Amino acid sequence: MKFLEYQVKERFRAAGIPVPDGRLAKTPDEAALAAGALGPIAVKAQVPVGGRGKAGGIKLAKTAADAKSVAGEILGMTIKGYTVREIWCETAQDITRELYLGLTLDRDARKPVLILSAQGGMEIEEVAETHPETIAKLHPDPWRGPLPFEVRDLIFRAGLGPLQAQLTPLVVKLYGLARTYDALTIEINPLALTQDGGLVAADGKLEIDENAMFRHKDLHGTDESEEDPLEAEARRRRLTYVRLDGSIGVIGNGAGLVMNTLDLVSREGGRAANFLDIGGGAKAEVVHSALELLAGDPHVKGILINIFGGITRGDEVAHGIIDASRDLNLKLPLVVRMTGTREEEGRQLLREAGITPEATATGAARKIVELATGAGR
Amino acid sequence: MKFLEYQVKERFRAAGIPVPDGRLAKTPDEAALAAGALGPIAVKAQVPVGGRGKAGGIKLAKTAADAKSVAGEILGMTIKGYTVREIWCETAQDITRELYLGLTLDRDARKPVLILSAQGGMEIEEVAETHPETIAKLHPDPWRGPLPFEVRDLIFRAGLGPLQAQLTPLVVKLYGLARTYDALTIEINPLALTQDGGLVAADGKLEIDENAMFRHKDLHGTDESEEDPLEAEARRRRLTYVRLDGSIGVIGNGAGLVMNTLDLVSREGGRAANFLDIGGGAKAEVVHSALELLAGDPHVKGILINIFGGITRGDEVAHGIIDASRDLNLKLPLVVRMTGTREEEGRQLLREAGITPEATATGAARKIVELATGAGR
Amino acid sequence: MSILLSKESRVLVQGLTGREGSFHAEQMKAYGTNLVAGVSPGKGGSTQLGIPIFDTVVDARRETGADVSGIFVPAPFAADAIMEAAAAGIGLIVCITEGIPLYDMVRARAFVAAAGVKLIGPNCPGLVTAGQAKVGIIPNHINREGSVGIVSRSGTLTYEVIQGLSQAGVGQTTSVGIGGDPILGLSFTEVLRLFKDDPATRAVVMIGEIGGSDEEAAADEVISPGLGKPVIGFISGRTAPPGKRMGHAGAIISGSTGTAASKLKALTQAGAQVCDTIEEVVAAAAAAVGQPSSAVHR
Amino acid sequence: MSILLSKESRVLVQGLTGREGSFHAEQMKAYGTNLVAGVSPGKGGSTQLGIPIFDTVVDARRETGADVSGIFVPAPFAADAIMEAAAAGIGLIVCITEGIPLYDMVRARAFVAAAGVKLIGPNCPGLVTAGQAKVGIIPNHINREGSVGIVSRSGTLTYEVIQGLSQAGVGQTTSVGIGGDPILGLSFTEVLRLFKDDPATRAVVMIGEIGGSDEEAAADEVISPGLGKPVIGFISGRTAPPGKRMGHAGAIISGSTGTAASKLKALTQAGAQVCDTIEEVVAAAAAAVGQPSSAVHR
Repeated sequence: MKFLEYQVKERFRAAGIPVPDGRLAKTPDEAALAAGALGPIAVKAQVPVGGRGKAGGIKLAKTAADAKSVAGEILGMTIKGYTVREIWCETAQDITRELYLGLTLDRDARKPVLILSAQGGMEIEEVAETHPETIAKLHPDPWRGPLPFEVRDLIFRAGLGPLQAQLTPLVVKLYGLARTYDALTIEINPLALTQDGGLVAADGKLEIDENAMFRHKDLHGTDESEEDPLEAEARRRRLTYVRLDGSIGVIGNGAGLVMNTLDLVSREGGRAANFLDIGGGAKAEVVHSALELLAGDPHVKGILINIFGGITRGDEVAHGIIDASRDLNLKLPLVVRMTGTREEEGRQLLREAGITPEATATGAARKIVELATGAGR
Repeated sequence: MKFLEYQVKERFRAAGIPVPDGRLAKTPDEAALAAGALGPIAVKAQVPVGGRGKAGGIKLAKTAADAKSVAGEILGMTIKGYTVREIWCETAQDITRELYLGLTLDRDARKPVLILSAQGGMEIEEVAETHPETIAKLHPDPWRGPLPFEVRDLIFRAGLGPLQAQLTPLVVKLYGLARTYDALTIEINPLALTQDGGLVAADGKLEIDENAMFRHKDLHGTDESEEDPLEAEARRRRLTYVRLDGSIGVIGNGAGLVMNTLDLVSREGGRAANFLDIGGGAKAEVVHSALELLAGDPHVKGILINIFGGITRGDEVAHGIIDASRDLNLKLPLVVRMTGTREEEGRQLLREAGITPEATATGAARKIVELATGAGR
Repeated sequence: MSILLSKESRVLVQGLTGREGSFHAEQMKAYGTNLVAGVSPGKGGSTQLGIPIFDTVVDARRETGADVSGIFVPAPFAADAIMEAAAAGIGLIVCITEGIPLYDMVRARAFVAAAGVKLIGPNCPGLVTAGQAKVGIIPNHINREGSVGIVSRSGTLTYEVIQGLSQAGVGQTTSVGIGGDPILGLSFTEVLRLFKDDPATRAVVMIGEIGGSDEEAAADEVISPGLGKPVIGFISGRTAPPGKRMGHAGAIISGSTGTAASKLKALTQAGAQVCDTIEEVVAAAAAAVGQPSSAVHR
Repeated sequence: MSILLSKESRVLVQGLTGREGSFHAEQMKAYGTNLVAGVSPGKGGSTQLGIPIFDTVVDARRETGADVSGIFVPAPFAADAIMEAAAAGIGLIVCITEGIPLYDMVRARAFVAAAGVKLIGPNCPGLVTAGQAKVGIIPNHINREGSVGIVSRSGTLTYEVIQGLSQAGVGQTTSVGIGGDPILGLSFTEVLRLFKDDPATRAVVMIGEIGGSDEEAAADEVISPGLGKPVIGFISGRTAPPGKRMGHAGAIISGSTGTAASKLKALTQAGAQVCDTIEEVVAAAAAAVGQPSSAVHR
């Protein structure tokens, strides 16, 4: 689960990480009021994606009149598919230097990693690529968290020694927030050094581990309305779904199997409309729910189901598919590749119901590409 | 720093540890009101010492009239030197079994230790002595704290398996409180199993590490008014002071040196009025402050100062003592044993000021016992 | 011969009295696994499937000498179960549970590493030593005794490979699903080292996928120096989108590693035979053990 | 010969630029200690007492090869300083700071133990190897080279014993104040083992006090099996009140150990020569090394 900038900053503020003063606005008039109260402000589109600045979603306003006009431009904009409905109006900062401070999971190290750089801002990824020596990292012990001496060492390694007294508690607080919210990623970028020598979180990101949501029930739905509606619906159905830009709906059990199915569709000249994993042990209701989800997506021109029947028997899975496609009155081309326990019985049932069964995943991928695009090979 | 029962229970409640409903009362009428609101209550004297029950400081009251009369008896009582000014009126519990749950520091293990017993209540120390097998212990790793599986194991070892689901979170919360408050000791005794199968903290103790008070500035003085006034004054002066029951005031630098001085006083037939450690590196102001404290204690009939001059020079220490006894217009017998750097110069100064200097600690102890009690040997 | 698990392994199941645990414990028993104990706090003293249930792993280990544990407890409690097994001295822990919070898992992983214990998973299908024993959820009937070792990050793709090989008449020594989570116990490197030292294993199939750089690490650390037997590699996710990028931080950490291209290149350069489809993997493995595949039929 | 510290030890001081740190570092240097570095975060690159100051212990160790650290930082930061030294690979850490919160100290103690490093203190006077080097605050002029080893929980009583011995013409090898806090680094047992193996030490004075059971443990673990040289024991606090009893919990944990009686009995039974006063300790040590004490004069 991701948060919008202003939601992240609320949490930063509560944790004692300095942020600029700001107000949320939903209309140009509210933005004007904010500028009246705060003075010169930055007006920032609240969308859960990067690249807002380049897309024109961040503008400065010196006066209330400026703020009203700028807010009028930004509200209603579409940025990477997200309509701007809220803007964050915050005191414009006099920034002398942009640092980067973030935490994510380093899967190779099997630990969280804190990242600090004196070269923050929009180009941090390029900096990491071209000048890796300017990026200092710390892998805190997951039980102890970052110890003060480790944080000091990180800061000195990043060449930020003179800011040590200010930065040390900030790093510790950021890690604390990450733990509190089970953050997969938490970032302050830029972490701005202002004219008066203070540090302030000029922008922030926070993404929460979905697996830990049982510890954060109060956070459910905080920003769901801002997400891709199909992804939000998939989440409600507890399906692992990622929207892609092709036309062939793909359903499978197991992430590796689904990814492999996407690869096979691609090999056969098609493009998948999604990644949809119904998890190990395919059950009839889950197949039903997944089919329903894809059937509602106008981009989907055909559906490929790839199931390995392990514990569950092939004939049961076949019944699930047949019932679902009948209940949904599915008109789209549907190809099923099913293997494992009682695969022959399953295939027979599918054939009888008028659904194309395929024995191999490669064959199934070829078939659905033919059917969905009319382009055989 | 210790807390009173009701202060401990407020903290238990905030941490999610169940406690009986209760109200603090300072007059019999308030106790009557509490009984009116709560029904049958236990009226409990709020003093920072054990053994209240035996001293008559805890009584049951079924009605408001009972409560008023019982409160009248308890308020104003003196228990181990503490006058009862507040009473805690709490819903009387229907207790079927008394357990014990506590945490302290195990200095031999160099770790905190959680202690759980199915045989709680007043006699827990005797139980520990006579039936050690009924006492289950867990030394949590100080970084990880008690892990759920370790707590379950503790509970099963204590023979309390059937209460495991209720007890596990309680143990974890108690440890959390201990960490939050830097507790030297935290106890729930008895941890009461009630008629309806619930667990409730029927009494509680909490003592905070003085060394960690810089993390708990908001707690300063919470219960200072309840303490021995001389100990409270010593604390304000940042002296390590413990009141004893003899007549010879003892001042020294270093805990071991002071303890040894007490031993020597005892060997010579005297009894010390206190333990007072002014710390390593005796400074004139500190000596002054310590002398002033003891001079104000009516039990003190003579004062023995035992100083090892390490870094500080003996003549400086002597000047400090001379100035202080003059400023305070000290009439009590005063014996000083001073050794270390420039000890001879120091002794000469003392002699000139009319203060008895002694070369050996044994000799000094003998001398002050003579002077203070008139009983030579 | 085999790796990690054999007929002699004394297996306990944590969460045996749960729905998943009891179903799969029964399957494990049916496969011939030497199942000696179950652990369910509060149910100690009872029996299920004819197996004694204990309150704690310590009790179970003391009473039955269990040395392997399969974990089927729900995600919020699974990291604790892993640590309980490690603290009790269980030598091999297999955690099937999926959906364990990452911070729980990094802590459990550090705990297990400090205890010097082997962990497989979590979010994995477990392992089977064909014809001997199984801990986990790999379907019983697809396995066949033979000489191919399998190590895989994907559950269902593992089943596909096992089934493909068995149908082609090519059996397996041990098939290990190491799991698909970001934070794992045994890595490809560690499992491949075990296969290297197992004389019964004559070829190894390694099924990787995008993300992390364990495949690259295995290529460098153990395949390139020489395994002494053929390695057939496969990487799924070649056309998957970059996926959930973890902000800038993820990119800073992973750089260009973790992509299918990076993994395929590393495996090829290290001398593994890299295949494009599961059908090709089966054929290559069959050829490697001198048993021309009759598969890719149907 | 000596234990723990010698002329060759390369000593750094954490908190050297502070008031206490700079004063005592100067004394240490004056005693002949090979003081190679100071650490004060933010002051790296400067010098004090002619010694280079570094921002971190890692830097100091890399640049100067320091292997012993004396810690003089204020209590709220001292546990962190201990861990910094341990993580940087310092072999002997001497923490003078008093008043460290107990929870900070149990964590630092566990950290140090895991790192396999020696810690003396906290709340201790440190140690002197007479005529060679000093880390801590034991007054320089009272030490004299010789053959008695001293280990003590009390600071000022240590000074008394050292001074008493020196005035009686009896010198010391190494005098170690292990500190008076409830949570300590090296115990009596560990220091006595070092003295056992030090040929230059011909007798050992051990100054204990009430509380804990480290004296009893030392009696059992190292004095009773035989140290190969005389041990002169002393316990202060015989008439001290039970003191701040930590509720029931403290009593449950300590039972009857920790009292002066328990310690005196354990030492006597183990074969130590137990004395009643410091004057007797001095006389006994002098006699043990064959140098009849001229002390207890004045």
